[in-house]
Amino acid sequence: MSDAAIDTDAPDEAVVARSYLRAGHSLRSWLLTTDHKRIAILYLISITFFFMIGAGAAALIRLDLLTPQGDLLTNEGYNRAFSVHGIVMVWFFLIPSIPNVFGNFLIPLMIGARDMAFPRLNLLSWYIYMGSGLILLCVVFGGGVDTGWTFYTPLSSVYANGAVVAAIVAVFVSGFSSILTGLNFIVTIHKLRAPGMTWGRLPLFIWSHYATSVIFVLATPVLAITLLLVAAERLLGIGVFDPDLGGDPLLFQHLFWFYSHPAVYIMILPALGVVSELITAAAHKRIFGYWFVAYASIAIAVIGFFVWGHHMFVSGQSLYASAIFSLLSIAVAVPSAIKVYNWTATLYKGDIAIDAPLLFALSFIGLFVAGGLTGLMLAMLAIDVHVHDTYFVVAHFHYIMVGGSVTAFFGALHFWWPKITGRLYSEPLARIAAVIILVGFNVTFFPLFLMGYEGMPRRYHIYPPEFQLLQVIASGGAALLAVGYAMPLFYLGWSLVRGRRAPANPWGATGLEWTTSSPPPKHNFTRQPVVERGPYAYPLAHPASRDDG
Amino acid sequence: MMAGAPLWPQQASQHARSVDLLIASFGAMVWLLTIPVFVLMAWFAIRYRRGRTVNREHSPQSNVWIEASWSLIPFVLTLFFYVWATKLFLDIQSPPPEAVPVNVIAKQWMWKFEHQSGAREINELHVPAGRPIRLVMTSQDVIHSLYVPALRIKQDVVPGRYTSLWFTADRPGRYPLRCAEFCGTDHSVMGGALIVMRPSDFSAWLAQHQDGGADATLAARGERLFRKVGCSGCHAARSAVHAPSLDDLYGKPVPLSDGTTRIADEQYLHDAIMLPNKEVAAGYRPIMPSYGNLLDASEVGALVAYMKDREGEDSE
Amino acid sequence: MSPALRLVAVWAALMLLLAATAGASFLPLGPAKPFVAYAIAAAKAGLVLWFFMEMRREDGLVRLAAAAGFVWLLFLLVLTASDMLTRS
Amino acid sequence: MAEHATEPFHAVERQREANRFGMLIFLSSEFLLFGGIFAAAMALRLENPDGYRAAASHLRLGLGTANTAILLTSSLFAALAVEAVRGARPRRTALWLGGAALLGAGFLGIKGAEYAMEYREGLMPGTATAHFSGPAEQIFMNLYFAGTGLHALHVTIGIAVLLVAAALAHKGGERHAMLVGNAALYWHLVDIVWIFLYPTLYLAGVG
Repeated sequence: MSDAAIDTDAPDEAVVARSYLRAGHSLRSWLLTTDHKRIAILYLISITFFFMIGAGAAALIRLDLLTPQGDLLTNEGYNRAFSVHGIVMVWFFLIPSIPNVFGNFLIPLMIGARDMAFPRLNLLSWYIYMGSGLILLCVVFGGGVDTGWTFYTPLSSVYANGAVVAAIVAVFVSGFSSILTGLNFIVTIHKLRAPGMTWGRLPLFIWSHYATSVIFVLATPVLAITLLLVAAERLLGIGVFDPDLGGDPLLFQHLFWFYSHPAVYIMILPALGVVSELITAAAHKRIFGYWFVAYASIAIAVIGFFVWGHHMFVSGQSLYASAIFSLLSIAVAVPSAIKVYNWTATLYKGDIAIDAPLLFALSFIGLFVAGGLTGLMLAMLAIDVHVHDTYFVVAHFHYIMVGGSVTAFFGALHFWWPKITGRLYSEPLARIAAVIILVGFNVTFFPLFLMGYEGMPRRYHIYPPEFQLLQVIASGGAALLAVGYAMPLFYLGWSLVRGRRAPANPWGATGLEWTTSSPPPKHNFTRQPVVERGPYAYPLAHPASRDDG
Repeated sequence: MMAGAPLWPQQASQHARSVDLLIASFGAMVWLLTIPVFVLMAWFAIRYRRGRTVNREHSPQSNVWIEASWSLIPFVLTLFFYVWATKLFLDIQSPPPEAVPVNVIAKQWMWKFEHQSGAREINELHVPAGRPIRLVMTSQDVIHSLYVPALRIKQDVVPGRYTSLWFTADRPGRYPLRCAEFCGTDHSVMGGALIVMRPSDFSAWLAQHQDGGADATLAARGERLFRKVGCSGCHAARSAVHAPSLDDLYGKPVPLSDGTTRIADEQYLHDAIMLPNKEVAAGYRPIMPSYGNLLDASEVGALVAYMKDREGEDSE
Repeated sequence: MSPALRLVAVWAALMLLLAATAGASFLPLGPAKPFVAYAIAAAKAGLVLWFFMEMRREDGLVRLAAAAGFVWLLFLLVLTASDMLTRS
Repeated sequence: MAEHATEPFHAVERQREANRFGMLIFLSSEFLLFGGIFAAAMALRLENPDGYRAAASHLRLGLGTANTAILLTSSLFAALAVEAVRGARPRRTALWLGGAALLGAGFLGIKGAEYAMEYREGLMPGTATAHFSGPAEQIFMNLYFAGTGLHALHVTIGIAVLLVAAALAHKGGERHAMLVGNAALYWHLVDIVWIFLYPTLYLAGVG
């Protein structure tokens, strides 16, 4: 927030004294807390830890790919590196990153509640996540697995080596952490809204987390049973997916992708909610087309369950099913287009502060549009036949997950940092970091599109020499991206110790979370807030027409 | 179009050129829809930045018509490309009847190609230019995927069943052939080359690469196996066992015991050998033993080729 | 009728449906047999939901929460079957 | 005696609604856990109808039907327990809950007997004596044991929850009413899953 935005009434010591951070210093008060804000911080620390492990595996891969014959790792080592990278990043970083950190922290605050509907269940969800994380650490340091994060059978159930069953148990257990979190969010949003907080007055962050929770609850169980059957097949030789025993490997793919495609919407929907908040707060203007954007989240969540077959166009699936899935996959792109166009229209005639959160939001939109449209290309049957399982697909989903979800995560981290920690961070450094991340990301992943269309298959340790130049560029970009991601660790960490105290509303944003102190007290609000106006009721250019939400 | 440009893959078939045209025109349409977003975002961010005095009157809150239009128009435009892409997809999934079949067996970390003429190759496939080739593929262990970037085609090779892929390469040359589905340790080295030759060179190559063994063609090898593993014991005309006749069977409808009928394609013949009780012919009891662990994929391919070759003559 | 009596009546209906579905499986219905069996099963599940789980007295939201599991399973089964049935 | 609602809720009524709503969402996800098995059974049935029917005919329809009747009856007992707790009659609540748990135990007993018989007939996959007449039968038995095994696990958990609720019946109060309500909901779901497992596994083998 630029210096002009800091208002005068710097918080007095009383606010700091009764903040939730001061409510108990013992380890026990943190590890047995039922305060949704503290659980959010526990999640923030644990997903940062797992991000390090996933990023470490990614660094190994990028270094190894500097040379066509891959000198750093053996074939087996490379396969285990990308499997660990995939499993850790998908289930232990991306899926919990925005919902379990910012969803947990902000949902009660934004709807004017004191806590989640089931506080103890919320803590249990974190312990289940840490338990499964522990099992996964044993797998990672025990040598990992070489199945990829997709666990395709019969490779995973018969031929793979490494602790496959332990990895499956880790992912299986982490699924229940997602289910409990989703359940908690849905009940909280329905039952604990402040008086006057109608559905039309909910911030779009809440709509997107509501849609994410629906996917959490309805998709994760199918993954659980599928992985259970793979583990049974590997342990007892009872083959449901093993063709030697008459099983059908395509059945595994159907059940796996029935979860895994909605899972990518679990990863992007919270980011879409965050960006809606960042754009409206930066532009000091109501979102353009509130109901279209709100229902777009729900539409993405529901239609997201009908499109999984586009992962199986070349798998031997029937042509007619492929044609149906291709059409449905085009339909699911429409709500995302609505959001992008509405964000752009929101900026029109706004009062825009170009701070770090907005830089993250704008780079999110750019990268998300590139990722989304290449996804649309992949939904085209004839194009997918050529580029399926190549670097083109790898680039597509990294544009959505890293370019989209992780950029939005950093945008949210910067935007709500004053509220979470009560400290202000260094704005210039944050803007530099945002630009470095944008540039580093594109240098890393754009070459992958080119290699993909040229026919470079994914998960190749040894690759044809003509791709070396683009691989080296990508690895260079990855180094720059690592610098970009490391910077916030320093200046945000620094702000914890030396940062100036943050006022209640440094951005001048609307939203109940900005009406309470920074950091908020243990029970969020000194008195129960009552809501009379819409979510983004910024003063219009001329105050005459103050329309309600 | 842009063939051989450093960042563009070679085009070795008409299908490759159509796919390139499809992605190029779709990419152009996509850019037309997104450039205004980037331009407007940057322009608005600069023009309406905080502290700048500019007319911010009457900023619209919502406009159903605009919002409906910018969601439906891109959808309808994309539908046009959907139809085009689906047509192309259906083209490459329906091989012409005169396509020359080649048996392909994928196993952990190599490709085996077996021509009808009996020639057998490892990791390399020689084909005549300009003639449709149909690959009948199966895997002996995990899922692999035969991928020829120059032809823009790919098809997973699934253990336990046949999947097929057809193409007409029209430019002689040596094109990379790769495995695209992660299949274990040496997935990245499991590749080779598709060598497209002028028909004259191809027939010369074929002559030199006769199997040289007792059975000149794949069908002949199938016939030898037919007797060796005991199929003729039941299925020969004079045998006492009540078993369905295999004369003139390929491509004909076969009435099954559960009342449905099934065209006797390669998949049916493969299943009849490996999983005999799955689709029992009408009027017969499921007494045939399974050859699941007796025959490997290559031998089953040879037997299938033999049954396709039996135009009714019943060799003793 | 008293709530307890209504529950017992619903239980009796469930027993009848069980007998019906068991009996129907012996009839020569051929390909329609699974559809009949699952239709009766759905009816039994519906009775348990409506009366035993008291969806009767709940508002639309709670009914949606209860029905979501079944509806989403239908999505999975229908689209997976669309592949299985039309696979060449 | 309206107890004070815990932490985030102000009114006890609101908390009971939220509790029940949360439980129903959880039960929807539990039902989808079995969804994978129903999908696998459907895939096998579409792929190989005759093999599926032949394999299913090995199961004992009599015991399966009896078990369905037992679970439906125990579901009735759980519903009657909810009525009893609403009428604030702790002794009767404990009685109905105990009855439901007992019938659940009966269900597990019959299930155990079936498993023993199938083990002796060599139909239990993964065991030394297992021998199958074909892949369809092996996969069917895999799904049978996976489905009924997972269901038996849920029945065991259900019995435990019912017994806990019965034991606490004498205390009464709002929290206990919520516990009985959720225990009954869970028990009804376990019953609904079996209602769909029954035609999938047992009825498919008839005729």
